[in-house]
Amino acid sequence: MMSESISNKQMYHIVETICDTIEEQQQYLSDLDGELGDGDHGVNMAKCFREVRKKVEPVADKDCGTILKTVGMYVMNSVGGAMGALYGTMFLKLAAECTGKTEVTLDDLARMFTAAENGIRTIGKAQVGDKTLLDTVAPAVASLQKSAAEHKSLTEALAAFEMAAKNGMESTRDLIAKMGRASRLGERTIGHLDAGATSCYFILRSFAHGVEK
Amino acid sequence: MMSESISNKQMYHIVETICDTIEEQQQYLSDLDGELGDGDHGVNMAKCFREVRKKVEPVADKDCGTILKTVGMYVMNSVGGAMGALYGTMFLKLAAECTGKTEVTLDDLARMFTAAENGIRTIGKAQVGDKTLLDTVAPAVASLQKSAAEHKSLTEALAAFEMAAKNGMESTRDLIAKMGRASRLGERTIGHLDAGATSCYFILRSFAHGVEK
Amino acid sequence: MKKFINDPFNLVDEMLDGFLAVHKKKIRKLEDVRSIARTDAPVAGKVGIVSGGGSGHKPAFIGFCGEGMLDAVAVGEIFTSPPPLACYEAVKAANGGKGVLILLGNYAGDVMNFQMSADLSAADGIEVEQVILTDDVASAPKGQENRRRGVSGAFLCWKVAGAKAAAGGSLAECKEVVERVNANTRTIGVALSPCTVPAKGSPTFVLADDEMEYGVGHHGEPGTERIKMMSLDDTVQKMMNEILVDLPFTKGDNVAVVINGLGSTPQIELYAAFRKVKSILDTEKINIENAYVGEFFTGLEMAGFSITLSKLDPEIKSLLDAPASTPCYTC
Amino acid sequence: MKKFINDPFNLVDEMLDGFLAVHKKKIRKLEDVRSIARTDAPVAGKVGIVSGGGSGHKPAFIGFCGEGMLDAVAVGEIFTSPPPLACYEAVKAANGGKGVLILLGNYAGDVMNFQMSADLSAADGIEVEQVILTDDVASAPKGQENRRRGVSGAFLCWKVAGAKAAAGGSLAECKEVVERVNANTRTIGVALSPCTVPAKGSPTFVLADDEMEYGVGHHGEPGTERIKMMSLDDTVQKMMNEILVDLPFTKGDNVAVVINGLGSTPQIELYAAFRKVKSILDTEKINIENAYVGEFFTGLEMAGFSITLSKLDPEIKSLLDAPASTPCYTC
Ligand SMILES: Nc1ncnc2c1ncn2[C@@H]1O[C@H](COP(=O)(O)OP(=O)(O)O)[C@@H](O)[C@H]1O
Ligand SMILES: Nc1ncnc2c1ncn2[C@@H]1O[C@H](COP(=O)(O)OP(=O)(O)O)[C@@H](O)[C@H]1O
Ligand SMILES: [Mg+2]
Ligand SMILES: [Mg+2]
Ligand SMILES: [Mg+2]
Ligand SMILES: [Mg+2]
Repeated sequence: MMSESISNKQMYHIVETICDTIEEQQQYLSDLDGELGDGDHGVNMAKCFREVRKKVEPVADKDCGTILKTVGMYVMNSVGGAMGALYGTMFLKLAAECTGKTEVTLDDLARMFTAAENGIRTIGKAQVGDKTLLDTVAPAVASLQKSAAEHKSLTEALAAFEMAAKNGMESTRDLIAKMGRASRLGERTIGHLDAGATSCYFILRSFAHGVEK
Repeated sequence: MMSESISNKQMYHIVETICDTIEEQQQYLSDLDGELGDGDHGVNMAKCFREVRKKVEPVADKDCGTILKTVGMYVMNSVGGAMGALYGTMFLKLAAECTGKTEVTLDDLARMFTAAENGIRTIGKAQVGDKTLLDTVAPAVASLQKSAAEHKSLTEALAAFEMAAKNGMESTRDLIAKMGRASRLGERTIGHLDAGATSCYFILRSFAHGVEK
Repeated sequence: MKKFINDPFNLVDEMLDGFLAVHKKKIRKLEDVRSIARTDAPVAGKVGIVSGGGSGHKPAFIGFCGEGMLDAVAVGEIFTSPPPLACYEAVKAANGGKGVLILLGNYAGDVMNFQMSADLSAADGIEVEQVILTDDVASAPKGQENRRRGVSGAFLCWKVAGAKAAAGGSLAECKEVVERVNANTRTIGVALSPCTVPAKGSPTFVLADDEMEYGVGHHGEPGTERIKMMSLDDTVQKMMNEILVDLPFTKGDNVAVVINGLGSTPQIELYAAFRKVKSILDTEKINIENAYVGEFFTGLEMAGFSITLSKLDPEIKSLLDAPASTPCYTC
Repeated sequence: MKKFINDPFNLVDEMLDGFLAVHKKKIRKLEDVRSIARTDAPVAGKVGIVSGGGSGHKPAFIGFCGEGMLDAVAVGEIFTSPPPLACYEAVKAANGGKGVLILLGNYAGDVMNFQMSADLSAADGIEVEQVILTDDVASAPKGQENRRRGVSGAFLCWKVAGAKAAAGGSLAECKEVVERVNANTRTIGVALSPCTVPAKGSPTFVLADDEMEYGVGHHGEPGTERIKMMSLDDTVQKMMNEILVDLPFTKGDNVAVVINGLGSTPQIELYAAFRKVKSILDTEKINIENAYVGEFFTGLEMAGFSITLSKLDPEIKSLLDAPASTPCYTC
């Protein structure tokens, strides 16, 4: 049975799971981006998280804040592109809300992801429904907030979080892109998943899967 | 039966025959040049003689010298490349030896082509055996000189001229190119006809064929 | 993919090493980040002009860093905007105490990363302004100009901004004149073949032998139409029809023209295109004051070109003609 | 063949129309022939420097006509040398009374046509000298240097000749210094894909996806070897090995380096190539004094590049650094 908090060891596993998942899904992400964008999303993400793996190893034993800040600093300062800014912001905001903590509770997690969502909204200026990674983030964070308010178990909360993220990702299929490269294609974007929403689902899912390890 | 001289009218037919033949053989000449050179010989020649046809029409009734000089001036001054210099020289030298003449005898023709050959040698600096158009010109001119010395009929002389040119052209198949682009290929040039020697054969043959018209 | 490369992920760094070695008299690298600045930056008492963006557009952006144009440039991965830190350090390097103007193309990544760098710089007490360039008529309809991509018209904006700053213009004045250029500049591009991002390895799009991508972007973004091959003159005519009505440009206007090769189109074709542009403008009684033909803003080895028209006023004209000395443009 | 053209036979004229319109402050067309000259030619009391050749190599040759480089240029059809009359008029236009130096590549057509123009000019009483440029190591073995093709090393020769003439050098002095540059310059090229002469419509050669043409000429002439694709660094190493031993270049030498794009190779790859050239020369303790990276002498849209190394002495170095102002090169 899962404990009611995420240890720093588990947080490190979460990051490893993100890296593994992105590596596995590289081609799929590029193919999705190829349909609506410039087809580099998988390559960009894989290159980024290959480096993240190296950067985070030396701080594997540190607190959750340090682990996530290490990810965020690298993504923010070295990757570039919309992804560098958005995911960099996401990880830095997550980190800032758990500075010094070796255990993160569901309440902590809800606060962390609320901050992350706000950061993404501020920098990306997207709305829910614009067919971006925000369509994955927003319902997942709402689910986390609800679980926390209802004092659900961490296991239940993470399962709901993963499911909400997945539904959010799936919702992008029927949307018209309003942001980024894909927005130039207008109606032609209907029927395709958004690449960023999909990579974001893989990242959020890794929080659920990484804890299980 | 052919008369013992070439009239200016026949000289005009000769030029027309050259233009027709080059047009017909364009692809063949480019293919030959493609094997050893840059593959543009047919295009270059066809473009040149399409223009020659237009330039020479207004002087169709003039003397042989004027007709050939019109060809030579255009080829020399407008075409460029090795061909412009070599064929320009050839026609200008032919012209210079029949200035003002409305009839050209075998003796005249031998003198004209001797001058043309010398001009080509001076400007091109090639030797017989270097796998150039000189390998067509030199034996053809030698045959003409011999026919003139032996007081052969114009018909016989032109038939021998054509045959010598043809053999000259064929001789290039077994030679190693020493001049122009093809010379960089060394031994690899054996087994291929030289493009310039071939176009030159078509030009010289047109003197025989054009007279028959 | 046939390219002269080693590890594709090292290409930008290797390029930059070579670039810095060749142009060391004019530019230097900033420490710790992938950004460059003119050797004498910051120039005290002058507004700093900063730009940057993804790599693969050479000579843009770094080729135009130097006297009379850009003070500092942030360098991204191929077709990927540079991270905030690189942009922030570029702003700091350009800051001569009179403020810094950032010029950027209208791409999500550039907008986000430069915004973050502007926030960081402002927190440092540096006065920062941004102008987002939007000259590509193919990327959004008229009336939605602020959604358009920034493409080769950027060359004119960099030149004018750099000259205005060199002439002692204030930050507000520099910003105003660039906004004026951007508002009066229109570009459209066309491609015959795609480019391949080395790290990706496959072309950005695929065209049949008789097709052109009309309205293509500098990264190989899909255009507005996929049309049959046409003669150069017909192609230019179609492009000009679209540009001329968009601003619109009208009789008596004075303009600058940029014919920009997108990568592998021979100069011979670019100059032939200019000839047709000129004949159209002559007919319309629009007067070409400045003309630029060559590569200014490429998309790797894409075959294609763009036409930029920019309506001039006397100030802009004189700023275009002011001296500049950069690795890839000197006048 | 996908190209932005109208009738291929008009392409050179259309290009020239555009070129003259863009660069009218620096160059003008000569009457009746397809040749150009700097606007103020002939410059009285200065040796005239003339070059020319086939089109399709832009910016060569016309891009380098102007102050401090070429006084006049004869323009041929694509990859075809200009006729004698065009060369002759170029010589006349360049003749400021102190003689004219013709620089030409070692191609049969150029040699014949310029020789005829030299004969015509001499008959007019103009003092004319010629230097035939032969820097391509791939085109004939060592010991037969005078059979080699002239390729991108020409850029250095034009620059030095123009500067020497501008500095008041006599015809003999200009000739001598160019001969010195030519004797000390070595180039080799490599291609990944061919070019297509518009009037012909098919590529000059065909390569498999994993092949390079090593030692290729500027017109797509076959190289010395068809080799498998290699990394950029290995390619440069192979090229440098061949160039370095040919002169030879040795420890302590001062050199100029030209990395010349053959048409569609992105600048990013050219600068990355320079990086490797520099690291090899650093190891050999050969000192790079001057470096030029870009397109100087292309072969239409061929993908490829050439490396030129030229051993410098103080005079040549200072002539390279002397000012020049031409449509495509200013320093
Ligand atoms: N303003 C934005 N807010 C949130 N996400 C965005 C925004 N703009 C773009 N995105 C996301 O970026 C993804 C594309 O990322 P990527 O392919 O790595 O970058 P690029 O478009 O520069 O090639 C899109 O699928 C979308 O989810
Ligand atoms: N020095 C020379 N003397 C005589 N003929 C020559 C010489 N150099 C080249 N040629 C001829 O030129 C021909 C090639 O002509 P062409 O293809 O039109 O020109 P280019 O080689 O410039 O493409 C060769 O086949 C050869 O016969
Ligand atoms: Mg993308
Ligand atoms: Mg040929
Ligand atoms: Mg991208
Ligand atoms: Mg040729």
